[in-house]
Amino acid sequence: MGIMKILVGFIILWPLAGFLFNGLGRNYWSKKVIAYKATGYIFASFIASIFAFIQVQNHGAVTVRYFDFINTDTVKIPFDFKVDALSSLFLLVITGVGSLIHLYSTAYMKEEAAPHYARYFSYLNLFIFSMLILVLGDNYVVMFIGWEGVGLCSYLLIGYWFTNGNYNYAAKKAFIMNRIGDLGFLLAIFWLIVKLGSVNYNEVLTATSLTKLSSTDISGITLLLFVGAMGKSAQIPLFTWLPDAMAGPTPVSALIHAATMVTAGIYMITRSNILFSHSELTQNVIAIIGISTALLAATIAIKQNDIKKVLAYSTVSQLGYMFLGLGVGAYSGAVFHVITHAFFKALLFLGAGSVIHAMHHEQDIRKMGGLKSKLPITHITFLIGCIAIAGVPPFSGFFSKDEILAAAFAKSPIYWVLGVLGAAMTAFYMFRLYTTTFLGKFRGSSDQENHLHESPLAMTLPLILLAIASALAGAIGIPEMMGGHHWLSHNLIPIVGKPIELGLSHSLEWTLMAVSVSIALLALLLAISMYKKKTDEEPTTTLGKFFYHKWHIDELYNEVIVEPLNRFAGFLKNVIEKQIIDGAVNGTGKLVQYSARKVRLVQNGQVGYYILFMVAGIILLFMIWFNDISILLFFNKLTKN
Amino acid sequence: MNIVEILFYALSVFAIVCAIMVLISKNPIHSVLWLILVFFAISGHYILLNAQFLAIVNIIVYAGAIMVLFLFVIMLINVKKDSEPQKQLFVKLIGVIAGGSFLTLSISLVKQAMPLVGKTVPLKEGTIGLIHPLGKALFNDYVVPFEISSVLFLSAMVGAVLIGKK
Amino acid sequence: MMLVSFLFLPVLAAILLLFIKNNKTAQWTAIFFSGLTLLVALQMLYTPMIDFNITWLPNLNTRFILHADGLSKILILLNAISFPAIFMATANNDYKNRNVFLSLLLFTQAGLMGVFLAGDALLFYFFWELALIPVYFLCSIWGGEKRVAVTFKFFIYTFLGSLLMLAGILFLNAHTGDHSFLISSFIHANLTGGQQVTAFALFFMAFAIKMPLFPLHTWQPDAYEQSPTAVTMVLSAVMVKMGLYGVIRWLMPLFPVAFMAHTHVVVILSVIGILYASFIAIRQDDIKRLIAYSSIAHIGLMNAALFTHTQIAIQGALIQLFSHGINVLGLWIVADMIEQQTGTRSMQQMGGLAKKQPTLAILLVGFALANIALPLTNSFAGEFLMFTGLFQFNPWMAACAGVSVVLAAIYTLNMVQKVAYGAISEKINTMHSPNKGAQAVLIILLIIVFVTGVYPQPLFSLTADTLQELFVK
Amino acid sequence: MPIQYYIYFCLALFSIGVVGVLTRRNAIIVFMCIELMLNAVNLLLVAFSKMYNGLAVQNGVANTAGIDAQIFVFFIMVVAAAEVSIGLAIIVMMYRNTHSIDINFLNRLKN
Amino acid sequence: MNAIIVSTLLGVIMMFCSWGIKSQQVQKNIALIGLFILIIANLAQSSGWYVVDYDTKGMLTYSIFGLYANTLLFALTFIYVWINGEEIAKINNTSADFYSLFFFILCGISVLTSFDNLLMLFLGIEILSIPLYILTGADKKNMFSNEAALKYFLMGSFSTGILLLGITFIYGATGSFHLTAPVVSISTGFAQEQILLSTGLILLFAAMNFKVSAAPFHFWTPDVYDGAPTVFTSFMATIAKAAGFIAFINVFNTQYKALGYSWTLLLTFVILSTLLVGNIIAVFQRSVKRMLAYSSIAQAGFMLFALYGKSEISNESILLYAVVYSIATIGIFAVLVKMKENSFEAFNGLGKAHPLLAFATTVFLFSLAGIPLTGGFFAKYYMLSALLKAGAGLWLVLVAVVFAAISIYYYFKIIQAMYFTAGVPAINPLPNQYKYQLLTLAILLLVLGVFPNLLLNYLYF
Repeated sequence: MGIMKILVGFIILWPLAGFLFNGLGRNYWSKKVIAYKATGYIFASFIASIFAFIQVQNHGAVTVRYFDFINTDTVKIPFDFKVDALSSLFLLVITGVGSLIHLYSTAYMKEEAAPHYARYFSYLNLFIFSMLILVLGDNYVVMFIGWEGVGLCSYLLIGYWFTNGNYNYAAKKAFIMNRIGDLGFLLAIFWLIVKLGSVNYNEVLTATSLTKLSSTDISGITLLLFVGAMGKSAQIPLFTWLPDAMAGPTPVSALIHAATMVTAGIYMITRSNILFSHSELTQNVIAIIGISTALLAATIAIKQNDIKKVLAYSTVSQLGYMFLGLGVGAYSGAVFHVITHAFFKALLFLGAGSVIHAMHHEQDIRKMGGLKSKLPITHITFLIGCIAIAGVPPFSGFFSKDEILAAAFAKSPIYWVLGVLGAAMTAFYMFRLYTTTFLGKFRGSSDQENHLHESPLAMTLPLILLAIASALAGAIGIPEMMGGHHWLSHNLIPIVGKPIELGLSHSLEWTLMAVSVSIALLALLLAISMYKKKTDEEPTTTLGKFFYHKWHIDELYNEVIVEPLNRFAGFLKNVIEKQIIDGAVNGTGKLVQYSARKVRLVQNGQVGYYILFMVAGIILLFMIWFNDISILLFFNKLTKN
Repeated sequence: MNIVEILFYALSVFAIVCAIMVLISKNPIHSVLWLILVFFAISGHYILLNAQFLAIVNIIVYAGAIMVLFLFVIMLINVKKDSEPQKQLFVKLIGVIAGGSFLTLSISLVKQAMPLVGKTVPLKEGTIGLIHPLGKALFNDYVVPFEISSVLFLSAMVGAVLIGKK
Repeated sequence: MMLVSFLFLPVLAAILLLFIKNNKTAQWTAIFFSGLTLLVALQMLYTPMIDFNITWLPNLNTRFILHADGLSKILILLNAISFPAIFMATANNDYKNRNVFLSLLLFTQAGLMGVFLAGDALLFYFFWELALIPVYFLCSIWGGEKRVAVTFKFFIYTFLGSLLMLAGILFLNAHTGDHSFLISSFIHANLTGGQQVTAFALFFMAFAIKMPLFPLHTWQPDAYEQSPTAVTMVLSAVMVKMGLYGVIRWLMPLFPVAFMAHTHVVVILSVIGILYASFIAIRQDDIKRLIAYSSIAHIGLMNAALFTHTQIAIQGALIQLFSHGINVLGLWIVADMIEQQTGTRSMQQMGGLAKKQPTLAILLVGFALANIALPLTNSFAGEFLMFTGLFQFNPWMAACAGVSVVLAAIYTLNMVQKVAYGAISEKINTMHSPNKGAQAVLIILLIIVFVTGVYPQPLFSLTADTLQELFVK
Repeated sequence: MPIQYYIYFCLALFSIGVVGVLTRRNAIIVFMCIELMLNAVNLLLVAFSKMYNGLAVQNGVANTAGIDAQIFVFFIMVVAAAEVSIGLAIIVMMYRNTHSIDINFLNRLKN
Repeated sequence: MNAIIVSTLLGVIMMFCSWGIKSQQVQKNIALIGLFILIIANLAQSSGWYVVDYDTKGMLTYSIFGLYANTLLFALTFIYVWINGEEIAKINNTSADFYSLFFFILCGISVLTSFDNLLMLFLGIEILSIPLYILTGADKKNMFSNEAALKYFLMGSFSTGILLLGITFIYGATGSFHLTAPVVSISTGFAQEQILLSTGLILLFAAMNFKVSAAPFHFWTPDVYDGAPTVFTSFMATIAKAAGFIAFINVFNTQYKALGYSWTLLLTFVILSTLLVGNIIAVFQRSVKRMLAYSSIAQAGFMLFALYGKSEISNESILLYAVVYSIATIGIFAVLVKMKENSFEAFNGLGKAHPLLAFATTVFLFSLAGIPLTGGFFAKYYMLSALLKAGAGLWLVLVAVVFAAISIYYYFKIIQAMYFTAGVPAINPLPNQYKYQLLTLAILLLVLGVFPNLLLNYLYF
């Protein structure tokens, strides 16, 4: 307990310290200091994470409490952190990949002026900090704190080059889409508090609490949680922000897509698996949305020409896989894919960054080609990444993807078929990207060609390390069928329970595996052969255009949601507010003035009339006196009604 | 029907006719004269009611002083017969309707007033209208208002002077 | 006696200021006295308060009672923080007759203090008006070009509301056992259900106009836009809290039956208001109007929370009273600094603040984040609890109101984007180095934002007794 | 003589006065009509006075009952005289300035 | 009795002053001293010291309320003369004549606060009215003044006729002019037993409404207030009107029972129409003086609320209201007197040119509008409270409140002109002393706005 308190403190506070240090001192430190401190803090956090991990391995899960966040008569939300198998694993990935990305960034962002450099690193540190809070939190509220925190950081980082309007737009879009998801998450939390009076994992995620919830409750809560996950992990329909998030510096993309942010949704669902397992409905929804997202994004990725866009859609697609895994109950498979994906996607993004760096911020792959010789390290590492993501054994992607596909098959063969299709497309577009970028002839300007150079060590070192990890990470989850031990799923038993028996024979599994791998390989080879010589020009077929334009989803959203809402808001502002509500208020004033203008004419200056009115008044008084009973009755009726 | 009652009716009709004449005569001087006749009729009523003091005062004050004052003023400012433009007909009509409805209203009220049923006014009888009891009452019970009414005259005097001064 | 000093100090300063013609001296006098008030307020947090209770008008049976519980304290603290902050932040603004300006502001402060302290209905009404009248002059003299008409509308609108409340007070007074105005005897007035509803309606109108609650809000954006920003700050940071305070202090205990009977109506109205204001905020180009509508939305949420009558939501609302004040104060100060230096409020003409004035931009972003209740900013805890209570009350309401979380993000980020980001616009380029005092204030406020955001517990403990009072009985 | 007859008669005179006030434009005549109204009231008061006196005499209570009304009439006359003096003074003053006593022209002050 | 005698004597003295003493200042000072003596004399009677201890044979009866009302009205007159003395002198060279008229009016007021007989009511009203007709027409060369005087006179005489007819009917029904409550059972209006009494009371009610300018008998008010010299308008709208109200209450506090349920209805009708007419028409006025005339109608509507209550609180409220309203109105008219024209524009920029004067004006207007911290608030408050305690419906309070909000509209137009509109105020030069006098009034209102008790406690000594 004691040591863990210190460790968790270290893990969390180092990035925070980095944020404050760089954020507040942005005008004072040199770039060198900034870089060292920022990277160093994350690295220190990584070291602490390793110790924490070992501690958990040796002594089991620990909850650490610092103070009460909210402590009232009705609800208690402590600022608790839980270090267990799941979170410690995520800690390693986040801080590990994170520190590599920091290291990479020190070189990548060299051209920035010192204050902005500091700003960049402070955001980055804050990002890590938020993500750590997210995974460490021992209740949903603390998780939500991190959850929103990463949303904020993504906003800040995507809009890092704030003078560019489009980038800001992308940043805003990311934040708002996330917020929509967050709303779902929040509602789920409210629901939990209202029903259970607590949001602590150890009180919510227990069998007793399940008895207090009706099936509607569970479905509702899990669906809302899933909405949260949708936003953060870019699932249909909230995925459009992620490709746009490419507006940020490339290392940021790597951070968002690999180590942090998008994995939050998977983490959360895995964390709450007890609830999710109890709702058939939610699971189906998750699986369907997951696989649809996987396919949708893959089709779009095939037609993109921006190196980062391809990778971005690939991320969306891979996330879809993970959700498929979650939907079919393969929680450890999903986590496994998160980890392997973290490695190879970080690798790919950083590799892409290296390419872009070399190409002087040229991102269109049609203007690249033949970079193999110019950027050897980048090339090799990138290739490893591509192979890993394509699911070619024995690289890491193969194992994780296969685990999900096997579980999907067990649930429904259709999932599997679609999953394999997606895997094939993944292999295709990744190698389309690889081929167009690294093979063939250089297609850029001569000026760019002259300046092509391999990136400095600070950038290549992370590439190399990540490439090694991408290649070997599969080792933590080699299935027993292959003679492995599947350390990961064993490790996660306390959180997700024993893996479900799939009920598939070994031979069937082998067959499935073989089929998927061979289809992926076919697609891979097809891509290489197709793009060895030529590049994609503007698509001509209808379908091609449709994919190229990302299924027109942005336009669709714009037409169906954004514009009508905008018009609605305009209607409220200009018609309802100005004319009806304010009009009623001003109208009352005008009415008084109008009646003043009219009534005063009675006072016409003629004594004769005045006396006439007086006589009439007297007669009126008499009338009232005669009819007092009926008037009284009338009033009584009025007041009664 | 005895003579007193005949006198009552005659005076009443006379007074009302004269009053109407006050309204309809074009010449203001004629109006004044008609009004004086009304006052005389009313004084006649006072005498019928044996309120001799008031009858005399009425003639002296109203017919004698006040109406003469009116005549004076009319002559002073020399209002010609036709100098008063007539009000529009409908204004007159409304005036008559208003007055008429006031009359019918109050008469109908009086008709329904139960306590008045059977009450009569003794004519030619009673001593309270004579100077002696009135004087006694005035200087015993009513001395305070009597004195206070002097204030009224004072203020009227001051006022008349204030306004009348050039 | 300490409670009296909250009234005494501002009034003393206000009177003193009338005789200080020198701008600088006036400024420092105001800051000094309001700072003193703040010190007393801070001291108060840790001291049990003794009621101040003397007779006032014996034949009306009304007493001069000042009473402070957690609710009062938190609002007094907000009030005490706001004024020195406002004085500091607007020190460089060019107000003619500054001493009168400051004096009137201090009168307003005294009025507000009185509202939050009064334990007697008539006294409450008195202070309620006293807070309003100086504002009428402040806005009409020092406001924007349409100031007279707009302020007049504002004044007549709120005055009508408070007159209705006066009618309610009279009505209650006629029904109390001892014909007094004490809250306690009001609570024990023998009212039938129908009478409760009537009196409730009368009080509520006043509060709803003050908050303001949709659809009685149209005075507010205009007034905020046209007022001098120092006054806008007072209005939106502290004054709108009067309505919410009234709901907690008066409506809830006085008319339990009527209150419970109307929870749904009011909550629905509030939720409509939240969404309505949020939508309109999205379309605003004027930065002050944007903040105004955003404020309507936030206040609507607080009101909805109060009317759920769930302990959890009211707890949230209690601390949100404070947090919202701080946030909105920060936003106004930033908006004011921009307006003062660029002479425009149109966000279309802004942009590039982050490049020109990075510190200011950071502060703006900080308050913007607090405005959208990002976790670890002060609004989060409050809004979280309020939404929870709302959910408990009715999940659909919570869901509808929850949409405002997204909408808030949209309009707030729109504002940040238009003001801070992008290329440096012509107007922003004219900005020179910012007012150091204002920046210091902003930094302090931002620190409060984050400290109470990370550790809101002190605020919870401060208001615990009010909650006890409301729910344990 | 039944008291009602007096009341009807006096009300008729009073109403004629009212009609006069309403229909005439000459300020002096209007004023005269007001005097007519006062006279009607006077007569009515005297009639009531006699009525109460008669009742008292019948009951043998006191023979000065009803005298207060006659005193009242006396005061009304007094006041009327004072009023007339003021009224005529005002009319004359008016005439001096405008050379008219038509009340229809009294309409500078309106609305 | 003291007050009546002393005021008459003083009136006579003033009358002769115009002969011997030519200095306006001295005349004013004599008037002030006279008023002071009058107040002392009245107070002396309150504490049981009489000039003449005469049996009034039931004509007058002295209550603490009546005597205290006397004192207050005398004090208001004192304030009025103190402030407006110079202006009065400007109307005519013989201000002593006016002072003597004031004293006669005060005599009438003393009658009206203590009458116990309808004859005294009649006399009192006449003593009050006749000097007012004269004051209205005091500016002899001014056509407006003439017109106002004639209008006032004609309508006033007509209403006297109505009043007398009412009194006659009451006499016919009861056989007495005394104000003892008629022995009647409360019933609905049309009980044949008391038709005559009720008819008389309704006519009396109408006539009294005329005196206090309540709708629909208010028509004279705007024209007369507008046409009369401003100083005298000030007097008419305040002291004379307050006396009318006290007389009104005196009559109907004992007699209203004869009207049964109709009483409430009649009163409600009159109040509502008064509030409506006064407030609504005032909104559209372009002349401040005329606006104030309408506003005084509106204020009368408020004062009529006191007739609802039959309790001590209604006495308290009418006194407080009358005093506060009078102070404020005297003040605002005193400012208006110094303006070169009556339009709202004349006030433009006054806040800058004469801050103290503008401040005082603001307080007066606030008080008229009933804004807290000025006496006007408690005045309105007492009225509404009396209303509720008399068992009237809450809706009536709400209507009153809405009209009070409307009244803000026209009162604040002056404040807007003074402070928020730039310009040069069209104001005659005014001595500093004048400003301080007005400031004193304003402070008085502020004090009453916090401690209305100061005024009311004396009712219970």
